[in-house]
Amino acid sequence: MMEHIGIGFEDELFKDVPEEVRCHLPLPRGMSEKDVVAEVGRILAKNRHAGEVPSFLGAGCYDHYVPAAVDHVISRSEFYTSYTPYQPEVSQGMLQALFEYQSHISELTGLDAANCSMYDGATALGEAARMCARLNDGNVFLAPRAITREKLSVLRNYLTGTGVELELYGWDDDGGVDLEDLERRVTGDLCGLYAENPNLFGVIDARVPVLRGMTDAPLVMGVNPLALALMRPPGDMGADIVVGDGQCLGSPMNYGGPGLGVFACRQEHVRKMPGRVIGLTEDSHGEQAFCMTLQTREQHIRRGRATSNICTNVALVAVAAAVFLSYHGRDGLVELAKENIDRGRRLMDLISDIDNVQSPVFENYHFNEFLVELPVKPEKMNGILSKRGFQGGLPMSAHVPEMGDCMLLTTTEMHDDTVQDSFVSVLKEVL
Amino acid sequence: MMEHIGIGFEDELFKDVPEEVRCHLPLPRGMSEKDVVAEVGRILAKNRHAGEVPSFLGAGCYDHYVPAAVDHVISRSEFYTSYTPYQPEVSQGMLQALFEYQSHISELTGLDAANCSMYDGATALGEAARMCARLNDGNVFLAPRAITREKLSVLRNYLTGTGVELELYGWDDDGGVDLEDLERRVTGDLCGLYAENPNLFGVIDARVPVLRGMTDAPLVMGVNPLALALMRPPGDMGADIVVGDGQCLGSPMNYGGPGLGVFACRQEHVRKMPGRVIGLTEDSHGEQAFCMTLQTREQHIRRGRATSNICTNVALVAVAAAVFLSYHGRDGLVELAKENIDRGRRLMDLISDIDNVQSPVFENYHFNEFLVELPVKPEKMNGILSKRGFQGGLPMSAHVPEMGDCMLLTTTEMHDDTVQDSFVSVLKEVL
Amino acid sequence: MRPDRRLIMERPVREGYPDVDGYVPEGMERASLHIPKVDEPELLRHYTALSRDNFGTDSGPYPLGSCTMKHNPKYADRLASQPAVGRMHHHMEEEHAQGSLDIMRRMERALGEISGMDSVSLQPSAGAHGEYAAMLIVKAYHASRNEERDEVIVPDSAHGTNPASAAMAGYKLVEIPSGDDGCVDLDALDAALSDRTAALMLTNPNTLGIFERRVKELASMVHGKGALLYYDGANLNAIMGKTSPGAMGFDLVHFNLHKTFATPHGGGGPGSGPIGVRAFLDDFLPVPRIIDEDDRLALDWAMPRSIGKVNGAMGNFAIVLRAYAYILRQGGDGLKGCSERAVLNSNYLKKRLEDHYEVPFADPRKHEFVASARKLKKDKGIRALDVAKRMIDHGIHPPTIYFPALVEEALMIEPTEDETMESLDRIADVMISIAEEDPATVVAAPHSAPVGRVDESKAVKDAVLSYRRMMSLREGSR
Amino acid sequence: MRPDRRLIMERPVREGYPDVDGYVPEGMERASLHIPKVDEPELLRHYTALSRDNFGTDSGPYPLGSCTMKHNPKYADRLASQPAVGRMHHHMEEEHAQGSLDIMRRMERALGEISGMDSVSLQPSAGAHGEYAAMLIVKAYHASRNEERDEVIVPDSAHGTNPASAAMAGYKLVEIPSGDDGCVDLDALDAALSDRTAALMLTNPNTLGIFERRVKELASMVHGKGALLYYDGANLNAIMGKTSPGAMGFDLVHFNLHKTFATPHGGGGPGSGPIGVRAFLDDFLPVPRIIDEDDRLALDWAMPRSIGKVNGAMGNFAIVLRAYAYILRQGGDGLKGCSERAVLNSNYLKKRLEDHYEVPFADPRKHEFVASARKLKKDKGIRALDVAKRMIDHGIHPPTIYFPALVEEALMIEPTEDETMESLDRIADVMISIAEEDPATVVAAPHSAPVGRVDESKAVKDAVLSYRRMMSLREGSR
Ligand SMILES: Cc1ncc(COP(=O)(O)O)c(C=O)c1O
Ligand SMILES: Cc1ncc(COP(=O)(O)O)c(C=O)c1O
Repeated sequence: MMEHIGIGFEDELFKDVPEEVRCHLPLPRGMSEKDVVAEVGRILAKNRHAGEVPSFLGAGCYDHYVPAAVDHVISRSEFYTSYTPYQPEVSQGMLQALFEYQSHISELTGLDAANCSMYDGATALGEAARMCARLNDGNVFLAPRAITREKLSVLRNYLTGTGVELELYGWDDDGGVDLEDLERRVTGDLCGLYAENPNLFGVIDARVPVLRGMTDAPLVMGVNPLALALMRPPGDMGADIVVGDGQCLGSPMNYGGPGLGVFACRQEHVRKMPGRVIGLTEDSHGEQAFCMTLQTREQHIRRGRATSNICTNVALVAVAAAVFLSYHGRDGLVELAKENIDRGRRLMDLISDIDNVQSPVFENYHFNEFLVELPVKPEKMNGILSKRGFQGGLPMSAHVPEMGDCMLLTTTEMHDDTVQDSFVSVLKEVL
Repeated sequence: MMEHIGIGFEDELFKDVPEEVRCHLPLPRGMSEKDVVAEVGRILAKNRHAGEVPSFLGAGCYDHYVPAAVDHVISRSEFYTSYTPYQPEVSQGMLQALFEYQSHISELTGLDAANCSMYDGATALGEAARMCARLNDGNVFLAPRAITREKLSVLRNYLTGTGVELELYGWDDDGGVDLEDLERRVTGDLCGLYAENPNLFGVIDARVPVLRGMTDAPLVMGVNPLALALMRPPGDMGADIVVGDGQCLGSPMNYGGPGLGVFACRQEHVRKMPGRVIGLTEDSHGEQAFCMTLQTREQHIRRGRATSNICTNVALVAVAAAVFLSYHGRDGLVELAKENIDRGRRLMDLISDIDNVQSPVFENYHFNEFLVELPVKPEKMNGILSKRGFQGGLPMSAHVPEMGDCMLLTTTEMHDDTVQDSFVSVLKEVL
Repeated sequence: MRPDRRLIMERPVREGYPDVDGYVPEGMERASLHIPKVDEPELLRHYTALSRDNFGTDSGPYPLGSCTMKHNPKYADRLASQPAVGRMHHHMEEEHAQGSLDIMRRMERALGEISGMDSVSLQPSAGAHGEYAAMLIVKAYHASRNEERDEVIVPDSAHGTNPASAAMAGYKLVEIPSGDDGCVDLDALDAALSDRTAALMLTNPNTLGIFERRVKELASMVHGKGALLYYDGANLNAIMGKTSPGAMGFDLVHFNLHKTFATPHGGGGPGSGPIGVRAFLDDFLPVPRIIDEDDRLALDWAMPRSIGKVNGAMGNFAIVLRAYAYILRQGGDGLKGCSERAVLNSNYLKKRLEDHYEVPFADPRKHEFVASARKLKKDKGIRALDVAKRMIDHGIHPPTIYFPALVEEALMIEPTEDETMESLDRIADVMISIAEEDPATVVAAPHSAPVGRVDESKAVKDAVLSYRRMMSLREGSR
Repeated sequence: MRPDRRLIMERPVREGYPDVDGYVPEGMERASLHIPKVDEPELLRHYTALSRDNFGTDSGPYPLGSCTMKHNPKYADRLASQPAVGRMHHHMEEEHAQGSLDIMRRMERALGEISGMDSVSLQPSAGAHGEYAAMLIVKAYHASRNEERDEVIVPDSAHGTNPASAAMAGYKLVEIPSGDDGCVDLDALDAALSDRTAALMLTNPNTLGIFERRVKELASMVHGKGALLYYDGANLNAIMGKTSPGAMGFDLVHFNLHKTFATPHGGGGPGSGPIGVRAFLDDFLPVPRIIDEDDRLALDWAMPRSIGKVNGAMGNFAIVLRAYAYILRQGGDGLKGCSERAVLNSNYLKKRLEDHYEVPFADPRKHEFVASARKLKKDKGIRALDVAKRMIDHGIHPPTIYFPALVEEALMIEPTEDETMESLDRIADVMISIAEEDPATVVAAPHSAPVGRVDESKAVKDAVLSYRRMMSLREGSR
């Protein structure tokens, strides 16, 4: 090949790289596949995963069962070795799968339009806030104070450069929206209002439908897509934009990533939406076909004036969610969601039997997680639990300092009675 | 659907099943996929596999590294959810893959014809003996006394009904064929002669090429296909039939099954061969195509006079072998085979340092396994090793009682220095 | 030819041979081997392309009669692909293998329940292998009673493996014709039975999908002569939870885990063919047997009456495991439901086809039925083979053809419980449209497969089974 | 329409809604949800069929410029699919996550070596996300020095994400044109630079595949004005082991693990876009940082100058892991070899095409080059788009088209190191044959794809993004 292009040695093609910028790559020599697998396996063996050490963490990222069919589909190499479907004629498979994902999200949220993914729930929220700024002149974006530090920080970052200020509102005695506090803060200068349901405390908040009446500014709702199988669609409750993390729909936790940023909005706003969208169309024979559409909103065309800079998203995770949703179907999803509530209630009840522990902190409907108040610092508690072979819940201190003595405990269908019981008996022992 | 066929309830279609034969199925109720996976996982967790407890077992079934590409290919559902390729037009993929497998085996063995698999190495040997009986009038089939009890028993069973007697010949001081013993036994009544190389003792036997000169009866050679990367092809040494287990070519051990029965023979004998074979041909446009061929030898056509009763074989394992062979290619196979010999020699040398242990028992060339003679019963030794976190080698007693104090130790590229060293230091400690 | 259909070995191998000196005895060194190394990108493209030229149950309807092409559930594959399955050697100390042994023990019991047999061995590698093992047991049994019985009776509709397995065990075959109702002709059976009869091999429902109602009568005839009754379990999917070989009076049975219990067919295998027997045949089962020993499971080789071994290890554990997972998932009711739906599907499809294809013999059918293209051939020159090839153009895998031989131009159709009504309608619509189509189109089919109709006689004539042979013929012809 | 292309939700859902009483507050109960349950057999057929209508690198050549469509090695997927990866929550006690943290730490170091940067954060989820994080750092840096700089300079050949990311961070964009040699016009740069300039975003080699030789000079111009120099790492595959962003004088860089380090593109994602910075920008990196603490790894959130977080967790660990495995497999020499072969392949293909397509600008190219169909359009009416669509008929994925905008009718071609010479020849032969073909055939292509040419304007006009919308329009039109 070298002789074909008239060069004698490999480096000749790098003669345009000046000496002054040359450097070496001081990495070790390569390894055989077998050795790589062994070496990485050896390192990963230091992990203690949720199958070994039962975990009570959640807050947006959940240990649900991933059906084998989901894995199988996303392991089809035609899917996962392909690029973004720029050429629709050779990408109908991915395009249709993503259109189906958008359709499922659209059903769940009650909104006609969904994009085919953002990076994760947190960035989806950030993009939603930015979209509000495009839809609206207001200068204040309102979000709940009950929010993870990760989401809060991402949200702040995504508002950089929009000129919009972030303001936080509180919660009430039952863990739902503090309507009075909110009322005070909703002014004519509102750019957008964000509420989560279920919220960080795991509470399913009956007050959220009221929000629509409080402002004309865009309303953003944060959801758990699985919980939506039981709940009125946010679109019906007046949401303009719905965001959430879809990792719970058929993807492993993966130490937090990739997630799946769910993003849906009203049809009338699609042209202000961030991210890639797949649209229905026809081919030259008039047959149904799909393609990426509304691309003039996007960075590769609109460049500096794009609705977002996003390019690579998490398409394959969206396909996993689509398969997961069809695998369960409506009735299966309802079952699974109920099972998660039942599991939560069981754990809540067991723990409420322990003296000195308030479980749950808020008397209200919950999904699969709830706050408990402990007589010891949650961080300390987790250290103790670790030694006993458990990964405890999320201490609130770093997220909602006012609730510093509380821990968010999450349970899913992956916890059977035995796991819950032994966890509770360890709690009893150490408290 | 029921109304379409005019029935009112499911059991109506079973009205032809008389009451007197009716029964119930007293199995427990079904479980969810998640629960099945958890339950089976729980049971399997009682296993201590070679990744947890280093194992020194071999004797036909080996713990080699399976490249991820191999798994990926055989996980393509078009392959693994298909049936035997009766309809060549929709089975070209499987047919070609199997033709490629046959071709690789043909190269390795130096014989022009190979079938596309028998169940495993033991049944391949049984079928080879039966094929000898078809090729030849003799009444005695000669096999080595150094053979696993499994193979011996299968061989005996496969000779049932042929009228052929099984006779066993011995080994010499260096672990190779005892030519004198053999000479004595080779008579005009010979139906077939079987020899293994490497043999049960792991010995690569320089005397095997001599066998061709001793008889006109069919010569069957048992091989380790991986070792063949270094060795003269048996076809060149006069073998009429070559058999072996191809599990070592890219398949896990799976507690012994499925294996891969390798079976090759001279072109002139293909019509006497057992099992399915894929042949080259053309389609109606004159393009290269493949199909199952020589089916008139087979049970579905020839019924009671078929060359074998085999129907389902282990096609997918053969495809894995084909992928494995191309993944490594000639040079990679040579490397891998050498590495296995080097590993064996290293272990042999380390052990020979231990007092009271003879390692190896036979001074000769070995592949990846060799006999050691221990001062304690091998069975007892294995019990001790178990407690120390090792799975020892194969005690000879049940297989070759004369060698009852010996243990066959197998090592592969999966054992790094650390594993070998710690094994040897435990041996030292306990001996 | 599409570049991705080139044979993988049509690539060069570097000249010379790597140095192997000192690794094998002198004079034994290899000097050539044509196996090109193919880098992963090209390797994957090659085999991905090949896979795309193959049709599996994940590709579409696969109503291949007698083969029970069920969907292969993905959880079973997931379970089988862990090191606790793969990295287990069958010679391991039993204490290391308690998990595998426990799965096997549970599976033996589950199969016992399903079949009504007392003991089960998981050792045989496939259905035919199970038949063979069973014939060895029949032989050992009669020998143990010092009876000389050298004949096995097989109906003409039996699967080819039945006679082949009996013959392999050294038996003389006695074939009996089917009666007008497609069932065993009991008179013919009576005539065939004698004190030379070692066994009768039967499947019920038979290969026509017809349930042999007089099976009890038949059983007592066979037993009356001191012979054993063998059940070919390939058709078990029709009757689970309704009846069982045990209830029908059979003495031995094989299972096809790769049919009834949804493990992958793998393009031809691996499968698994456990056998079950009544208690009086227990002692003859292959070794080793799984037994209880001090609170754990152990392997017992000390069975003096055992036939010994039919497989080099313990059977196809990786397949057994998948099937066990499937049985757990279904449970008793689920398995019964499978049989009910399989039979319903088959009868529905039969009904839909009846006006367009001859379907000999009376109702009802079980999980499969045999249609005939006899009239089609006579009227329009369209043979069963042509119908089959034309179905390919519609994305449907053809049925089994020309089996059983007692039906002319047979199309043996088994939709299994996994097809939806919509999919059954699609199969029916396609088959009906073919019956009504221009014969010229049909006999030239397939038109949209990866290749045109394949010349099977040329393959037989040339008998080229390897690249090596292909090249040496090519060189020879230069 | 092929039955397997029907939308999966075109199936019925049972009437009524399952009882959800007592699970959510009164008045919040859901009453309808159109998500049909699809049994596994049908589910698998549906998605298997869809996958077969999709083209990936395992399907054939994929010379998509700027996208670095390397082969995705299977061992990386195998490693990523174990529970020690999947069942890890990012809020876990650090002591439970030492394995994940160790992988991340090693990966940070490896990327530091490769890029010549002092510190690396793995948090950004993709390339554009890395750019955005970097722009936030630029902002925080200047703010920390109380400098008000509100402009970012971007060459006209930059990838769209560059200006978009800068704009998202609130910067004004200053676009500078490329010079006649395809490189940054240093005079234009000089004119654009001012004390308002926060940063210049650049990739080198640039999107034309041309190495900006005067990069050092350029760097000192930028630094001279107190601005920062940002490296878009999407083109890193061209230079590994030869030079590095650090050696060239860049201050910040992002990586596309899904390009340079062979992780799957997943049909659009997930990817991973770590960023690297020089030591003086260290403090600004996202939290948490991985630190050593008492013999183990820990997460440090106490970084007061940090920009905070850009991702809800720790980045895309499952992708980082794959890339780390790839780096281990290649080693330093291997990565250098990748770059060498990528550049060789690109130059070879360019050479083969040169006589048939215009390839503006001078030699040599790095890992990609941009050809133009300008003449073809003028002479025969064949546009870049038509060439692309026609390539599909030959089983080759089209190159990137109409980017960069400065080349008319651009075809941006990046074969990567994974194509063999044979495969490069095939791409060349196909492209050459298209240039010589009857234009009528070309402009009507593709002819053998799963669908005909897709009407993209209709999609824009209708903006139907969901089944729900599709059905409500359908009902509306009745
Ligand atoms: C009725 C019947 N019996 C026996 C067999 C043989 O089973 P196997 O292919 O597993 O050897 C088959 C398989 O085709 C069959 O259909
Ligand atoms: C040159 C260049 N820069 C940046 C990006 C953005 O990377 P990502 O798609 O990972 O966000 C790309 C990807 O297309 C690219 O080609």
